[in-house]
Amino acid sequence: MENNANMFWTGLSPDEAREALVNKDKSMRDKRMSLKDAVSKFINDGDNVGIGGFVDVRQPIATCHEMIRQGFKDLTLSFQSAGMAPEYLGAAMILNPEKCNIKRIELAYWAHEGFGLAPGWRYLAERGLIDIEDWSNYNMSARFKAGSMGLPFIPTRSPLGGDIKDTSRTKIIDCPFTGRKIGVIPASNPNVSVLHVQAADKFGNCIIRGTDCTCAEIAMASAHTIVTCEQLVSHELLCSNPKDVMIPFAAVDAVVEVPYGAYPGACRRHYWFDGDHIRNFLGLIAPIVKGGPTDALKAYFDEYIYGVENFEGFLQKVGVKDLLAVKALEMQNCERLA
Amino acid sequence: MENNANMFWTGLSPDEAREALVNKDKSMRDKRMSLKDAVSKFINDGDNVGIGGFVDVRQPIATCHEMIRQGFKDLTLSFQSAGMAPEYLGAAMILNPEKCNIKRIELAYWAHEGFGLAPGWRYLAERGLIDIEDWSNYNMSARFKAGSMGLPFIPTRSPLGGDIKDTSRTKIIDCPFTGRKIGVIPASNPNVSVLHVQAADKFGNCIIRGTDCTCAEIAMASAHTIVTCEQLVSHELLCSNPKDVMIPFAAVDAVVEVPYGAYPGACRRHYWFDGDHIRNFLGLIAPIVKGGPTDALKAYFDEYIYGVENFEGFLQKVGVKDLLAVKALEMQNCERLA
Amino acid sequence: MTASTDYTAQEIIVVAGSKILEDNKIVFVGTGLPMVAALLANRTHAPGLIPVFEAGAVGPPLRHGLPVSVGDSRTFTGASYVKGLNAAFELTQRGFADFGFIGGAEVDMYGNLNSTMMGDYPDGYQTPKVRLPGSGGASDMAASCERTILIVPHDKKKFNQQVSYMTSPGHLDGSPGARQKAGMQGKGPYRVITTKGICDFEEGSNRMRLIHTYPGETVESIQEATGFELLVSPDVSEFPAPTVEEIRLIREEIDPNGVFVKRVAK
Amino acid sequence: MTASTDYTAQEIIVVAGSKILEDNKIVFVGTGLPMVAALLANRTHAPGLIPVFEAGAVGPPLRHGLPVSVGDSRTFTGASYVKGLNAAFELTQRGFADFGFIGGAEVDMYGNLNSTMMGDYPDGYQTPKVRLPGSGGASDMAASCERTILIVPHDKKKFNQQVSYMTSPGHLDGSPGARQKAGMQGKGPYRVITTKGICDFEEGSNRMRLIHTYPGETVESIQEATGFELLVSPDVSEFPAPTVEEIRLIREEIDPNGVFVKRVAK
Repeated sequence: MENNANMFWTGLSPDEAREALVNKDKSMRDKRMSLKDAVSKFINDGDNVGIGGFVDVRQPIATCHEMIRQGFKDLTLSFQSAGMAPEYLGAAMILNPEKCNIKRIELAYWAHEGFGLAPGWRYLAERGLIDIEDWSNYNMSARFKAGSMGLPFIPTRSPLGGDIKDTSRTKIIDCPFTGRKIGVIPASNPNVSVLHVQAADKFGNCIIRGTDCTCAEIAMASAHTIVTCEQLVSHELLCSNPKDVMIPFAAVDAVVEVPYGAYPGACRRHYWFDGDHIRNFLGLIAPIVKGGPTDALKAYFDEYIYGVENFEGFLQKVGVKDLLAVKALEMQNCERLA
Repeated sequence: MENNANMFWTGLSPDEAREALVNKDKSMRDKRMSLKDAVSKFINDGDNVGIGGFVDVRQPIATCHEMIRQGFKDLTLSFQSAGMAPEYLGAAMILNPEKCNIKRIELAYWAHEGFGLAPGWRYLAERGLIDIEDWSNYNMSARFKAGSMGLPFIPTRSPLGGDIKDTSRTKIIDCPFTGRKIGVIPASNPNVSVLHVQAADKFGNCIIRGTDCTCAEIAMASAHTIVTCEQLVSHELLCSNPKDVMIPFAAVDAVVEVPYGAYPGACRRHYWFDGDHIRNFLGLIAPIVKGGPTDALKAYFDEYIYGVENFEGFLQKVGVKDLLAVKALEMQNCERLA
Repeated sequence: MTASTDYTAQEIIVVAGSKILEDNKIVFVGTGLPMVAALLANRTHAPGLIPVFEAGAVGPPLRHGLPVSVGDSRTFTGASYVKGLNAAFELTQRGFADFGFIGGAEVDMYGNLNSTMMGDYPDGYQTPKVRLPGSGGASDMAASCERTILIVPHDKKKFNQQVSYMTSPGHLDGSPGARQKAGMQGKGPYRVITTKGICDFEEGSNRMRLIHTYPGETVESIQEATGFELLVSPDVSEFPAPTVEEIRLIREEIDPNGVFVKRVAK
Repeated sequence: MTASTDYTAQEIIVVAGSKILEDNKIVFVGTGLPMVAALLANRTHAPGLIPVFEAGAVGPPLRHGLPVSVGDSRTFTGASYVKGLNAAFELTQRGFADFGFIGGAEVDMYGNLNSTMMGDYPDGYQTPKVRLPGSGGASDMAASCERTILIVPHDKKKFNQQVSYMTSPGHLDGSPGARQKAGMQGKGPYRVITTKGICDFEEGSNRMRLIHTYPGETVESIQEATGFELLVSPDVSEFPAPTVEEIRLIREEIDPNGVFVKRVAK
């Protein structure tokens, strides 16, 4: 609030975002690498990180686990509505703020809808450990969209009337054509975005099933993008109907095949939510908000994140039974022959 | 130019466009009707008509023929780049300005790329018979986009620097966030839009193959939309992959199955251009630009448009040979098993 | 149409919400009880109701079970149109959404909602006493749906003279044309559904006004639970108890696992 | 690499255009000769060239014949990404297009192009002497591609001190930072390919400068055909005649029907 009302850029300014793309190698080349390498290469301390997905749908969970293993400092997280991605990152900060540190969050919503509120959010916010900038889902989506369009701002009616306009960098102007009031909000151009999608080719072309969320806009707005995917397939198959491609290769820097990469969240056509895993995890953080001990949360991190080499190690800990169960649930939502 | 530099709304103002939608029956109901009824019901004298397609791709030719048969007065035509749609409408005005009358054109381009310049355009413009407002392709597309988003304007960098900003209703403002100059252009909300697509269901959900052009934005921006389609299919088939749907039913008012409805232009997966028919038609107008007689053009209209009941009658005049030829050409561009 | 004698506060909210939804209208559905109410309306008097979910689904038949998220796979199967958040909110900003259906943690007499924070605003914005999830799409719906239906549990602490933070603007300060003057679109809050009754907003003053009391409640008991002076409609009436069939639909077909409709006895 | 002795003015334009395009770069391709040049580059030194067409296709392999329109079906088959005009221009405005390749009917010494009208501007804007097709996407490319390559037939009436109408802004008045001051992005015009030679723009003055003369032309013959004073690079050199193989590719494989490359003898 103190400074949100004044204008400043987090991530890249519009001119910097343009220059980043102009100077980038945008060729159609093989971008496959390990998630370890992708996180180490493209996520730097101090970055503004755009997070894809929506609440617990298609969140880049595997990438968040890897970020936690490598540690991060002074990050700004930018998203519309998120669930387990910031919950993991935030819990890592609760346990060890030296190793994992979030400086600021620009968001519309952090909770888990049917699975409950976000204790990590309450902990960080109520203790004043992070800068907060509230927006709405459309505000944040439109900010990424402005960034993806190469515009410094975009008009929207959403911030009119309420308090969001006063606690964010929104400005209310008189429309140059109608004279009526309208909101204008600054573009968001993250340094890097982290996304999970259903399918990609090695060049980074991506297919998304179900909601696109705001993933394409985030990727196009960011200077760099790390994509994890359920299936890495041939360019010919992926682009057999080019209109299915939601993110073009030129917007992507790293492609990593990570099956179940959004688990315990959901990924259309592949798996539904693991509500028990999510609720259990939230239950480990909730007592800490009220001053309780961190032991149980630490044990989870030691077993599931720090105690494994990579996301496949995490999935091994989760076990086949739970993975098959969420797969079976999704097959009921969206029946398909293999 | 005289008044383009001052602000006024053609079609609907943003507030009127909102009210039109609010008061409209947006239910999922059967919208099939004859093209005759659709044109008679939804296109009124004085309307701003948004025209879909791009140059000679997926232009709503069948609808333009029907408009000519019924006559039109004081229309404003709005499009990015168009070819045969305004060429037919403009030629009808050359022949009989009492019956068919265009008042104004807001456009980026009117010609035929590889098939040549547009003599209808030269005739109307050079004689000062219509108001002209020049934009660029992105300007016009973005104006429809702003209209479809419910915004009164949208920023774009395109009009900066050149003369378009001075002959259109563009304004150049200082960006409220960067302080740098940026263009803002007013939304376009046509009274009615006319579009041709590959497939639709009876509710008006539309699938577009190849370029979307700016069709979805035009449909969503307009108060009413007439869709002609190559194939009218069941709702279940059309929406079997909902992500293929580019225009949702609520934006559409009339659905008419018109095979070859963009002929002699092209329609991906169905037929390629009939270059000979296009060039022949342009050749009938070209001499009139230089003051030549209108007989040959009149003969074309009498035979192909006024002399037939509907577009199927036109296709019968064209004949099977030419229709099969353009179909065969497209099968080379885009091979598919039926 | 036997009246149920065994229903919970959340269940009557769902029934009330569903009855307000008109057939063949487009309703932008927020997460939680609004989803259950939209499903109930669809299964009863409004088979032509068209739900829109902010994650992008337009017009799904919702035959695969209750979504637990507005981005849930269950909202997409059979939908007419699926894009992402920008597309859904642009539809709304354009005027396609007849109703928006939203919840909040706190409401004032003009239908302004808070789902951001409890505490000392503006000074304590960065250190809230209780940090709530945030707007999500609620403020977008409030700003751009033609009419909004609000769901707020009835409690003196939640029906306040002034909300801690105005996340989702309603009738603002209630003055005539306040929304228009602020640059907003739409007619704003239309109904408030609480755990005790149903309110509309008085024309002119734009103040919350009781129009229906639930069985077991009175005008007085509801005023007692409200932190501001509630207007009362001259035609105030009792809202009928849900029918046995409505409760069966909710419990057995729509939310059999109690994802949103908790089985706390009334 | 035998030099051709039988090529047309349009053919050498195509060859010159193709040589300027760098491999693995993204080029926004306007209609006409730029399409032929992009195809030739792709078939020769730049197999990794990524064409973008304003109607929406990104990165098509272009193996189904020469498109006659930038919205042609032939631009879509095998593309990596296909949306519509807004998406293509937004990519460009964002900074994805390394080069834009455009034509015009008239150009000035700062690379400002006209494709709107000939006549008395501004007074005669509504009654032009000759009405041209209009900007199409040219002014968008001029405003937002990082660098632009211009194609203009060389003729004293077309290389003018001042263009009738500035459709596609180049270096504007040539003053340092003129584009930035106008709010524009990108470095602006990079090369001008004419029917007589190739120009760049002098650093500092941003004035058009001859760098290559085609066979049969001299600095003098080109200045003679130019309506303003053309600067001449100290390193001005002859552009080699197209090779037999380049001409064969254009005539037999790329544009066998002479859609854009007309068979008028030089």
